[in-house]
Amino acid sequence: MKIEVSDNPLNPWEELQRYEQAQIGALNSGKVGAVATFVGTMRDFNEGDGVTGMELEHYPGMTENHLQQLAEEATDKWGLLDALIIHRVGRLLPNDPIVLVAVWSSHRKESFEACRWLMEALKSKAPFWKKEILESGDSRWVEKNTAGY
Amino acid sequence: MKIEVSDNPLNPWEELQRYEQAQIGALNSGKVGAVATFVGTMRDFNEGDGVTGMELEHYPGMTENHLQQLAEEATDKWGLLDALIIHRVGRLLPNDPIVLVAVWSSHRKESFEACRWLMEALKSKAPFWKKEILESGDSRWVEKNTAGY
Amino acid sequence: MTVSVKFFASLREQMGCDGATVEIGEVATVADIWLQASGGKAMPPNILVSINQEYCGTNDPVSSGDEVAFFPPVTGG
Amino acid sequence: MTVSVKFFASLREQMGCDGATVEIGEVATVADIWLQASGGKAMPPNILVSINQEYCGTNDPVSSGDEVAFFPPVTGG
Repeated sequence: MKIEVSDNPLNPWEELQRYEQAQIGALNSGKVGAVATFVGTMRDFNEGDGVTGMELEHYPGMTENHLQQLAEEATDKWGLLDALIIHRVGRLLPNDPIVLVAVWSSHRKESFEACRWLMEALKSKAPFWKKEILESGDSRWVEKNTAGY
Repeated sequence: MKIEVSDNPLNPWEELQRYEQAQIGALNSGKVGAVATFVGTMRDFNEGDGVTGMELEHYPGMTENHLQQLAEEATDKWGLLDALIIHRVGRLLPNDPIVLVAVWSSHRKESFEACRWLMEALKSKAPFWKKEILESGDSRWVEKNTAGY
Repeated sequence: MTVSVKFFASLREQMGCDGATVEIGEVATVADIWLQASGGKAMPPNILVSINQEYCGTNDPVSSGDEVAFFPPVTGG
Repeated sequence: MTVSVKFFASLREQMGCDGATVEIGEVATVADIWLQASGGKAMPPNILVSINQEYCGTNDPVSSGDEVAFFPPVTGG
């Protein structure tokens, strides 16, 4: 299991490749039948306005611990073989990946449900905050995430 | 949109990287907010038996056309920005990726639902057949896919 | 009329061949094609059938030049 | 007792600082800490609070040395 909050650019496919290589003993055991992943990326629009950039803030320590708790809860609940969460903070531009959630499981049902649950839990509970820079030059804090079910 | 049935080894993360590069105009437009992917991999067990290899057969022409229809149906239904399906045929070993389904969308709800629907539709309708080679040396056709919801 | 027949997977192995060319009268259904191609065998339950690579029913009519396929439940993904 | 207070995101900007050290009597709740750290401001609705980096309620008791954080609804992912 790996949890990372980073201000480095995130390439989700390279991270997945690298993580599977690093975990090759566990993930190459013949038990994995399903890998579900989700990547959230930055759009250039929100609530009818053009968005040119974003600042992502977090609560160092609490954020990582909370993500770790969520990953452990999902692992227990769905019997996952492994889980990976990487979340960007700092300055982002449109099209930049913001978050990667990946889960490894023996069965596809469990992988889909766990991946989606992790994303919703992350969005509703993990301490991150987005500030949008608008085309007008103004900036605004995003006030609330929309529900995803 | 890309549909591929191939007997070449499948590295899903490299395929995703390559596809996003190739589609950079469409997928770098600021409209993508969510990428949901699913990778099915070969386990070394099934129905209580050890499995050492697999032969995957398909119906050339019909399989590709059917996958294309499914991808178009999902695109219409969930307003997807893009979709990618790659499926292995031929001889596989445990841990080999069998299938990659990826969808790009503005919103995460649509991406999760479309990706999962595509996998279930593929498993219940697309003409592929698996033959398992068992530890005993015997082989057997898989008779039925299990439901995934 | 002439119809091209294909068998896949376990059905291909049971039939001992991956296909055949069937000569049949001008009015025929998928079930008629099966009977002739299989030499009168009963059609297995749960069999899937297609005409020209689109799923169809066993009572659907077949036209000259059609490709008719018979195969077991699919198990991909 | 001494309690460390943190503010995040829009709340940090509204308060004009990212944290403070609060001296308060031995019995105090999160709400008491807020009142002292904010100089008596009303607590915004929907505010989230944590003690030592775990979510808690505004009436939960605080101990000496605790880290108490106040922040708006989260918007990651």
